[in-house]
Amino acid sequence: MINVKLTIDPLSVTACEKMIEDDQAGGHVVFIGTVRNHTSSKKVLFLDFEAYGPMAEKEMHKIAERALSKFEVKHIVIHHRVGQLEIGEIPVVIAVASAHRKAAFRACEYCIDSLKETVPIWKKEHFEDGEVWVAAHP
Amino acid sequence: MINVKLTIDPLSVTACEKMIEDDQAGGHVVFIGTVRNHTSSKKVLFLDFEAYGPMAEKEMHKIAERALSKFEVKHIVIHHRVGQLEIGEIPVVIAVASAHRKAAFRACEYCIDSLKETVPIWKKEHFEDGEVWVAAHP
Amino acid sequence: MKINLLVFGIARDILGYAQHEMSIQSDMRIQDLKHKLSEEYPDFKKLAKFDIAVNQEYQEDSFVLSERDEVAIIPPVSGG
Amino acid sequence: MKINLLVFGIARDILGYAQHEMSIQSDMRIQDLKHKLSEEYPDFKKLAKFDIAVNQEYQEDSFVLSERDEVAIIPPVSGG
Repeated sequence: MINVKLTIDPLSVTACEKMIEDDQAGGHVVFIGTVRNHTSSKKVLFLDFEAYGPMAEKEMHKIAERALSKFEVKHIVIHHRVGQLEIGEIPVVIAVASAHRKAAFRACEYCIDSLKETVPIWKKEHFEDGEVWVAAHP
Repeated sequence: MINVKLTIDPLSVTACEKMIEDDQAGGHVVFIGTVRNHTSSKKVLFLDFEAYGPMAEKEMHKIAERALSKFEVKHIVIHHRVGQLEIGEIPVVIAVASAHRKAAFRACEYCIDSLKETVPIWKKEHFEDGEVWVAAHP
Repeated sequence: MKINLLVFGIARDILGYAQHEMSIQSDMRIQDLKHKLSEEYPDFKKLAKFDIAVNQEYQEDSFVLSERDEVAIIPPVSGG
Repeated sequence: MKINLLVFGIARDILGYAQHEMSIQSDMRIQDLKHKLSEEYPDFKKLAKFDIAVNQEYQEDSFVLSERDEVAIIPPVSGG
């Protein structure tokens, strides 16, 4: 099962975990990304996430499909939030269920690594003295 | 921060996740073990977990300490349940927070792998036609 | 011919718009579009990179654009 | 001398008790205890392995037991 969502609403980790429940799956690995209060020693006030919505969901789906074919896992949920996020809020949740834990760890890490490489979502960090699009410049 | 618990009460994944919240930590990896409804094609009815309580908590603490020293992570929670568990119930939750996700994945996997090797907890699988101590025999 | 250009993140700050019906020559390849953008807006050269998606799929430099394509400028992504 | 023997999992099924104040010779090593158990209860030889913890710490075969030690028989663990 694959479930992918891009939303402006707060993400529910519990909801993602519920979706992957399966009596045949004994290992569940969940990655939760949260907004940190600093980047390279600069204090972050909040973040803005924007996405190329339809393409972002397509890319998230592709990543989940690739993970399902590469690893022995049963279910993958990838939820990403957009809009303004405060410190401690959750931009991304990835939940993976499999019969055996090693595959779940590999698949979950594969999904978040791939998401950060290919999914058209951008974050802007807001500081006290300015703002910056993350990763835009070398 | 390390938090280790062995308990007869149901585990709360959300409680474990709350414990590792930290404005400086952007990556959270959670492993949730659940009771599967079969092992090698045999239908499992329920499991019994027993532990050498005081030593089990000490070993869980040692594993968390080793993970904190081996990997760049901030917080580790390891909760394990004992007693009778039904299909789908949760015997173990491991939650790890770190500034960067790779360390959180490594540390979380290290903790569950080590737990399954050294922590004195035993599970007995109950089938329709008998029961077996898991891993006891070659 | 015309394409529907969508512009995101820092690319939007550089161009000053989020969406634009752009007139381009027929059979323009992605590499030509990238070159045109970089020449007219040198700030594109300062980016770590930028990709082009056509109709919501990443495409290579050699890909040829067609009339009415939805063409997105994808500066370095930073989700998660 | 006496030790407090704690017995878990399948080891408890083999011995038939969970706890026992056992009289052993002084300076007995863990390997001697393991040998003694395996001789008296051959089912121990069928286990994948079994370890001994003394006062809640795993100890090597060469470890020498002392009066009043809490000695636990640890058959293959299967938590998680």
